[in-house]
Amino acid sequence: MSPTATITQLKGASQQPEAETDCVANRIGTSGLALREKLIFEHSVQGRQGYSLPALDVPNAELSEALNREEIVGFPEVSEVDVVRHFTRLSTWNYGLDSGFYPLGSCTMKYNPKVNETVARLPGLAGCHPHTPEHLSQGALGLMFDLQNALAEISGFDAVTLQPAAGAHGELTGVQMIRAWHESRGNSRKKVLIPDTAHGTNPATAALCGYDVVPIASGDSGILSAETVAEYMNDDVAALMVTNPNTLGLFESDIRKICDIVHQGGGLVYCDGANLNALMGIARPGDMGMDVMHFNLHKTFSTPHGGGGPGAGPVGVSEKLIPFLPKPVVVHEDGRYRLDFDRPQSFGRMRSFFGNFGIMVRGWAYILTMGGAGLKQASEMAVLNANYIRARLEGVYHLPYKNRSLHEAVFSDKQLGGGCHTLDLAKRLIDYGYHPPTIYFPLVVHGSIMIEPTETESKEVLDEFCEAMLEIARESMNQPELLLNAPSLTAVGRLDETAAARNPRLCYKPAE
Amino acid sequence: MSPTATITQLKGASQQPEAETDCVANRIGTSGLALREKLIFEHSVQGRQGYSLPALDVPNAELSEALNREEIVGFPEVSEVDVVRHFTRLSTWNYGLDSGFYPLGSCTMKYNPKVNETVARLPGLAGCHPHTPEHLSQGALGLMFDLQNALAEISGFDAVTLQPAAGAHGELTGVQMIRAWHESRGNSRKKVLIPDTAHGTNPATAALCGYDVVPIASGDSGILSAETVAEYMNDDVAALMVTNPNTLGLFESDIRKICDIVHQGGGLVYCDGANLNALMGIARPGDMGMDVMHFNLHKTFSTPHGGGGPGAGPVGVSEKLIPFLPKPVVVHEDGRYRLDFDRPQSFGRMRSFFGNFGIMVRGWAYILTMGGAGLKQASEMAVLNANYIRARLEGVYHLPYKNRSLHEAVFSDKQLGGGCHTLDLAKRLIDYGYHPPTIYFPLVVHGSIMIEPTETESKEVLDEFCEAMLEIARESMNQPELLLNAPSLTAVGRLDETAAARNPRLCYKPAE
Amino acid sequence: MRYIPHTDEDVRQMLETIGVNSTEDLFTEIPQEVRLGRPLDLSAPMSETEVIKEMKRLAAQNATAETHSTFLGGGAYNHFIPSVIDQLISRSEFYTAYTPYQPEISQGTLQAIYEYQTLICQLTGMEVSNASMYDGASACAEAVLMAARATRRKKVLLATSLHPEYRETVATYCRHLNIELLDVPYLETGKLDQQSLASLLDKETAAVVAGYPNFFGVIEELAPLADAAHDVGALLVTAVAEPVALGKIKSPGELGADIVVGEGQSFGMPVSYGGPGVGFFAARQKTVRSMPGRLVGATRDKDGKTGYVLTLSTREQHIRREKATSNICSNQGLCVLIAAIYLSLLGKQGLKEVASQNLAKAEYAKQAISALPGFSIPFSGPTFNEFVVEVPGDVDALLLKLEERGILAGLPLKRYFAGMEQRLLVCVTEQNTREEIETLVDALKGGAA
Amino acid sequence: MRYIPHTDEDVRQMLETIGVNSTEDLFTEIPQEVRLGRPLDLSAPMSETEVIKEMKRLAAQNATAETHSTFLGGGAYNHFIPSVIDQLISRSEFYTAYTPYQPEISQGTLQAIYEYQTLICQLTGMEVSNASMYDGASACAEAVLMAARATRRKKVLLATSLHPEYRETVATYCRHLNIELLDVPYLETGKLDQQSLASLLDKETAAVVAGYPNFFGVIEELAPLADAAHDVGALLVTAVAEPVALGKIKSPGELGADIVVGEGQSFGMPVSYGGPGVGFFAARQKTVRSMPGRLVGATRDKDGKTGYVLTLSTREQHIRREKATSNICSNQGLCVLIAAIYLSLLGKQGLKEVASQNLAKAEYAKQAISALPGFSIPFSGPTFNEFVVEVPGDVDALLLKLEERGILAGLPLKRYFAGMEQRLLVCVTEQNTREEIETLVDALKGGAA
Ligand SMILES: Cc1ncc(COP(=O)(O)O)c(C=O)c1O
Ligand SMILES: Cc1ncc(COP(=O)(O)O)c(C=O)c1O
Repeated sequence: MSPTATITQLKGASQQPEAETDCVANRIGTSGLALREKLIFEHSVQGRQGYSLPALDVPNAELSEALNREEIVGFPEVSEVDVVRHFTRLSTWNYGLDSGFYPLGSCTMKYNPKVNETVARLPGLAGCHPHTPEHLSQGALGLMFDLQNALAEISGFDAVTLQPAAGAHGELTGVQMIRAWHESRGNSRKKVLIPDTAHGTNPATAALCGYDVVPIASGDSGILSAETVAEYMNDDVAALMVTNPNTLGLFESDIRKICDIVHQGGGLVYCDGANLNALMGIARPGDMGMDVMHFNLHKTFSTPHGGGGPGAGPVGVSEKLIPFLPKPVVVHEDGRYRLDFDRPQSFGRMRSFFGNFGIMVRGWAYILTMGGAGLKQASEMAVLNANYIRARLEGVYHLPYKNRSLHEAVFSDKQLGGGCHTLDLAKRLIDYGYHPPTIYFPLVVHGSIMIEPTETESKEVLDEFCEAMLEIARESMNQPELLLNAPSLTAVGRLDETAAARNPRLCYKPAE
Repeated sequence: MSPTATITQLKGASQQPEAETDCVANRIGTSGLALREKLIFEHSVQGRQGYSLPALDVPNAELSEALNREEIVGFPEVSEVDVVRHFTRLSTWNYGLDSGFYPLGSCTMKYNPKVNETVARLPGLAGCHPHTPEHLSQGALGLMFDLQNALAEISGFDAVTLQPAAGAHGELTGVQMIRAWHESRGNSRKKVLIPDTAHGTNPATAALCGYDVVPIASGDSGILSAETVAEYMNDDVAALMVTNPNTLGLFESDIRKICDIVHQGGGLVYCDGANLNALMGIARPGDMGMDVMHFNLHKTFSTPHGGGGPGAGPVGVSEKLIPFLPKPVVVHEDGRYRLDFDRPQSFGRMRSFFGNFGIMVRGWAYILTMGGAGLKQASEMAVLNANYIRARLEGVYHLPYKNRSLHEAVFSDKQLGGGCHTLDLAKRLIDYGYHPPTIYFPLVVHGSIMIEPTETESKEVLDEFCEAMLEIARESMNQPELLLNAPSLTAVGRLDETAAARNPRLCYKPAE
Repeated sequence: MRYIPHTDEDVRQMLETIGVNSTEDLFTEIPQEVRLGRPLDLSAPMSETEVIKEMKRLAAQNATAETHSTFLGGGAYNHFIPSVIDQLISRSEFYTAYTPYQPEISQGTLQAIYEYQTLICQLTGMEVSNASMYDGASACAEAVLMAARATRRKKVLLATSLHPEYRETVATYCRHLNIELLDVPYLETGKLDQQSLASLLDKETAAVVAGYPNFFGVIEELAPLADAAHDVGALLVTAVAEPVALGKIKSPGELGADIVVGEGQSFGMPVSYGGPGVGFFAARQKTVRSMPGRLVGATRDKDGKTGYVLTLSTREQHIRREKATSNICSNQGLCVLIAAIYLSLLGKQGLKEVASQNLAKAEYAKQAISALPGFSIPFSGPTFNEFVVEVPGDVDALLLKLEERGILAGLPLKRYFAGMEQRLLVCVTEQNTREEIETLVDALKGGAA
Repeated sequence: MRYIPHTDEDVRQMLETIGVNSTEDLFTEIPQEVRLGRPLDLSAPMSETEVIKEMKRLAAQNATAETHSTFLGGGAYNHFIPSVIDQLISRSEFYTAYTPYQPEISQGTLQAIYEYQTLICQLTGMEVSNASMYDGASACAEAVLMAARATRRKKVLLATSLHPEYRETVATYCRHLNIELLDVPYLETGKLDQQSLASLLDKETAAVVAGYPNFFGVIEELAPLADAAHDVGALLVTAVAEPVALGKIKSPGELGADIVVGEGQSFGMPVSYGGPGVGFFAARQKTVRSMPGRLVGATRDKDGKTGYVLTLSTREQHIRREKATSNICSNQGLCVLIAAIYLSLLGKQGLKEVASQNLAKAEYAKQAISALPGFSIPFSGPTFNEFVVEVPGDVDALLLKLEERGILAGLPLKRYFAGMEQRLLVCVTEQNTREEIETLVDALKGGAA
């Protein structure tokens, strides 16, 4: 018998490779055919073409030799079919929301409606140039105006700018306005208070506005107490940045009192609105006393994440901050929409043009589809889903904070067995066919496992996911190597991130 | 040590499962994560919705109870996200042309250009109703008229109908015309000659027109000899159906003489144009003396196969058959396009309306893109590619016919080792990341392996494929079980087709 | 050329491997006398920009539901198409794949067809559905051939009220197969005349074929037709050109039909100047082996996992050649997928609701038009989303007047029926708003005045 | 609600598992006094049909390159977009994925970013590129901050000819960071005044920032700027608002730039009323650790297979918080993919050819317009696909006249520059045919008469 025959027999026998014993009930992940694909540069063959252009219909023109470029060294030369197969294959190594459950906490991975994609591609919307005269872009301006108003209504703020390109960009816009407000009052406070549960963008943003960051411990309950804030508040504090519900999925229930304290101390309150999906139609940050907040259209308002963007991070403000909004602002006068550039107190602008308009179109389509009632139902069902997961996993997974969760539930890896950690659990979930939750954030939970299901997932999906989580917890006790060696089904195994950082290879070179 | 630990160790050691030892150079297939998916019916939950409709804006109306349906028993109730994930996951179990090399012989799996998909979706083309008055559908009619003429020019025929929906439908159209022609001459011949290399649709079509099929053996060279045809020709023979180049990829070089013989005998010659991709700009079936031919826009003219259709099977005819074309025909008069229904000798119609217009749009976009020169280049490179594969595999794979190949090369499994057959080779190619060639057709080659690369594949792709073929031939000698057990990387293994036919389960029933 | 990857160097190397000097040498088997000694007389290659421009130029010459209020039906229907569909069918694993001959890497297509077959069975009330025919008309023709095969009889009764293009197609398919076609007239209700039917039916009759709804939009009473046919051992074939109706009217299966065919374009496909749509074809279990077309069945792999394959292919041309049940090979694959997605999205509730809306809107229009002076509704039978209108004065002149108001008011029936010079077939779907309907009614009134 | 799957029964069961009586009970932590005691004042939910109709209504109110001949540039450019792009970016594995935090199931996104980074390096002549910034303007602002970090200096010289919105954005970002911004004027050539620059440069200077081409379309001479900056230890930052130019003009890297930023919208993205595009950001290897934004690097798995990961994240906010190099988190992911596909399709030859066409067409228009009586070209420096025109008479009246002929003739500069009341920025790309250009010229002539 040849050695291969032996292997084959072994395979046929009870000692099947793990990839083939997927008899776990409801396990979605299994092993299948994947196709390898090299780098696009490795497909390049001199003289191949993937484009076509009409023949030049005017005389050719040349630049002086000093300006003229001879060649773009290294650029690929490939056919159209090469490009299509290349990126098609690459896509198959990804996992998207349309592939399955994607419970990334803090990211609100809700379903991205297809009609939004359709309307964003309408030539009249995608093809309108930002320098088109206002009277010939009333559709675009009108959409922006209506979206501004709808977001203001949802959040309880008095005005909204759509300029920022993402959440962090919105934060910077908001804190710029806070600073401009203080300065307009001759006030040069130096500090921003930020709870330890905050996302990293909060302190980074404060620093970009020249503020010193003062971290505040959130304490045992996971939420800020009014007393703590009062302790930290003084007349060098420009603002408190708070996420509500916070990154533990908990509502900051002292928020009214906290806002009062900050306001009485002469500061303003910034709301990180990343978690607005818990609150629509239920409670409004503007009504809680917050002064400024960013939205993430790519979270709460269903626009796709696109593998990291583009998003849109509109910012809502209370009355007193309106003069400081970035330029321009869309206004409606005499039945016409217009861009208002004449805003002397504006703090400036955060980017070119008016924001990620294509994303606004999608967000507006979502709001039209849902209506007020639908948005409220979305928040209710998002919270129901998170609490359902919490109820099903509590006990088996350690739950560090006991307050009622809103849109997400945060566990720790404390009760995993076999020396397994959150990372191992995350990778093992991949083998089960799931995108892992957010891990190791928020920092206040050691080995944090942050699960945000969103409202677009059904009970069946949640049940299957919970079974998988429970099964993996059992595996960690009995067969920890299944977690430690995970993922085992993906075309590449666990990647060495340390090596990547030690010797960064950031750009392909043929010699490589 | 637990039993699982042993397995894990085994896996880590030299006896890795086959799926993980993919060190073969240039092997594209590998093992990756696949996601399971149940039937859509199994997702159904009473009350779920995947649709939206505007509210009814007129009074409701009801049918009498005798007509009124209560319920569509068994129909699913699912959300939009269920549907999107369901079909997205299903798609990932498929292999398309955009996934990789797809050398299905006789199918001309050339790249399906993306611009064709774009233009076919233009609202003015996709949204035009077939009963739109002619003066309001000049664009559609003009496109059809121009496409008719272009196909006539490419094939050397005098007129073209676009009505048939696919190749076989075109065959039926063509043979109907042949029969109508004979009948118009008071002639009721009963037989159609068909070489044994022909596709099954040829005899099936002849039978559908009430003809008896007389098979002709193609002989040692793989092509028809004029002598053989002369032997069979008599005045009961209505037509000869011939594929040129034939399904062995060989040009019927006696064709002129053969046509003469048939014509002299009072018959007509039908050309199965499935293999036109070998001839564009080089030689025209009309010029060879053939009387009628179908095109496959979904082969030669790059329209997608769609997992089995829709295609389009226009038919070209020589002068004498024009009166018998199916109704209506698009004509151009006084600067206007018009549908001509007034064709007293027409044999009838093959379907509703005018054909698969959406496919015609794609075919026309392709012809515009390629131009005459491009089409010729396509044929030349298609033939070059086939001959290159032939040259690289000849010797290792048995080549039953030695004539110069045109667009495809046909091998047999005679030289495979280890008791492996064509089916095993085909399945093993899947593990290597390729769609298999056409197998067991044409019937004249025992264990036929029919490879048609088309012109859109690069030398690199062909080289990698040939390496894989050669490697598999070696495997058949040394490790035949790799072929016999293939495919090993797909989510389902080799499926039991016999069981499927013995006990047909064609419709899901919940009890199932 | 962006679709052809060959560089000069590639060609040189490949020719060398082959052992010839030029591509010309590859064509030596083609005798010079049949060569085309000149370039093809076609336009020069166009860039992508130019192709798109040209296609937009053509597109702009066509009227559509975006440029006009349209009330055209008669075999092709304007229904809402959810955005989901185009996104899913644009997945290249679906649309760039061939027929699923290699099941292990075609499970996506195969499972989708299996689901489609099931949906069609549920919708029509039948037991088996094939994987599609070209369109409703050719499916109808194949149904007649199947009925003749299954009964070994050669006489078929076709309702005159069946879609005229279906009738023509049936005639074409039957012409050389010794099948005798006889017409069954319709009554003033627009329904098939059961008495005439009774007098035509006999032991030679293979099938009775009726539209459901028929070409006039009238909903036939199928049960008595089925009974009459079955009494003489004939089959009832029903052809459904507008299958959205099946969300609201009883399934043909429930009423006794033996073969149900139809056009599936309404299920998520654009009207596309008449194609591609999809012919559906469903029948009883006992006749499965005489069905035409492909069938997908469930089976298992060696480890017992469920999978799907093309099956019962001994009925088909590639195995049985001249003895096959049909010559069909490629069918309407991607349109099958569209129908499966559409029906999954709409589901049990949705198809019912969309059908109800069609019924209600058509009824609203019908009543309003029937109340117009000079206009009448010639057929009294119940209709679904289409109905025939008798208009005063010259039909063509009237239609032109309505076109000027941006309305395509309907299909003039004179092309199909002698004696229907004054008749229009008007179709109203869920896509027509009340406002559009009212504008139509108003315009008809004004146009006829 | 088709996006929310919960049935009443689901809700009931889930509440039971949770152990509460109603969804209301889940919100107990939200004090009543901050509750919204009323429904949101938004419109009622719309069906898909209605949403599409409403969006088409809005779309119809906007002018586009389909409704008008357009010569608008100034930071957003009409270029041809190959159909391939939309098909590929519509693959849901790409567009519905999040940032690739879990590399093993994000290799598609990661490899595509790695390829994008490489393409940007090749195009700009730099050594490292990040995975994108929001847009050209914010990338420019981040470049200034990085230059200040890298040099530990606080003075930055901004060309007055830099895109005014980039200048404003830079000013906004720098305002509270003690960075002093000084303007460098331009000459009659439209190029930066090297003498003024020399007088402003000193050992406190962190960077010189220039457009390339600049806002007037003029191609700056970068080499002397780089030399001057380097002489005092400052960095040269170049901002490329129209990167198609880099197919034809020397790369900033070759000419000595230290940081190259720009707007990538030209690479396959529609103008989309100004966004989303993509800010690209490239620099020298030695400064990689002070770069803002995400970076993708190659690494290996435990079996030695190559894979890609997000790397050097200790620069970023999620690790370093207030000490991060930037606060950016989400960037312009999908637009990165678009740029990678566009540049792969065009490739070495294509980008050069499209750039040459832009140059030739703009040159053709420029010469024709400069020959018109009353019109002149105020800047004498070489331009790429944009140029400034001095028009006679009232600019607004002229533009309105051209609009009537279906032409958007250019961007009036008076909004940005005092003293430019008579000036237009005219942009001509490969999308403008000779015929369109000639109509423009003719209309300008007629409009000014
Ligand atoms: C709580 C929180 N704040 C801010 C952000 C930053 O948002 P963006 O990525 O849109 O910049 C995130 C994103 O994950 C977040 O979760
Ligand atoms: C030689 C030949 N003839 C006819 C056909 C039938 O064409 P279609 O599938 O378009 O009906 C085929 C299809 O494979 C073929 O290869």
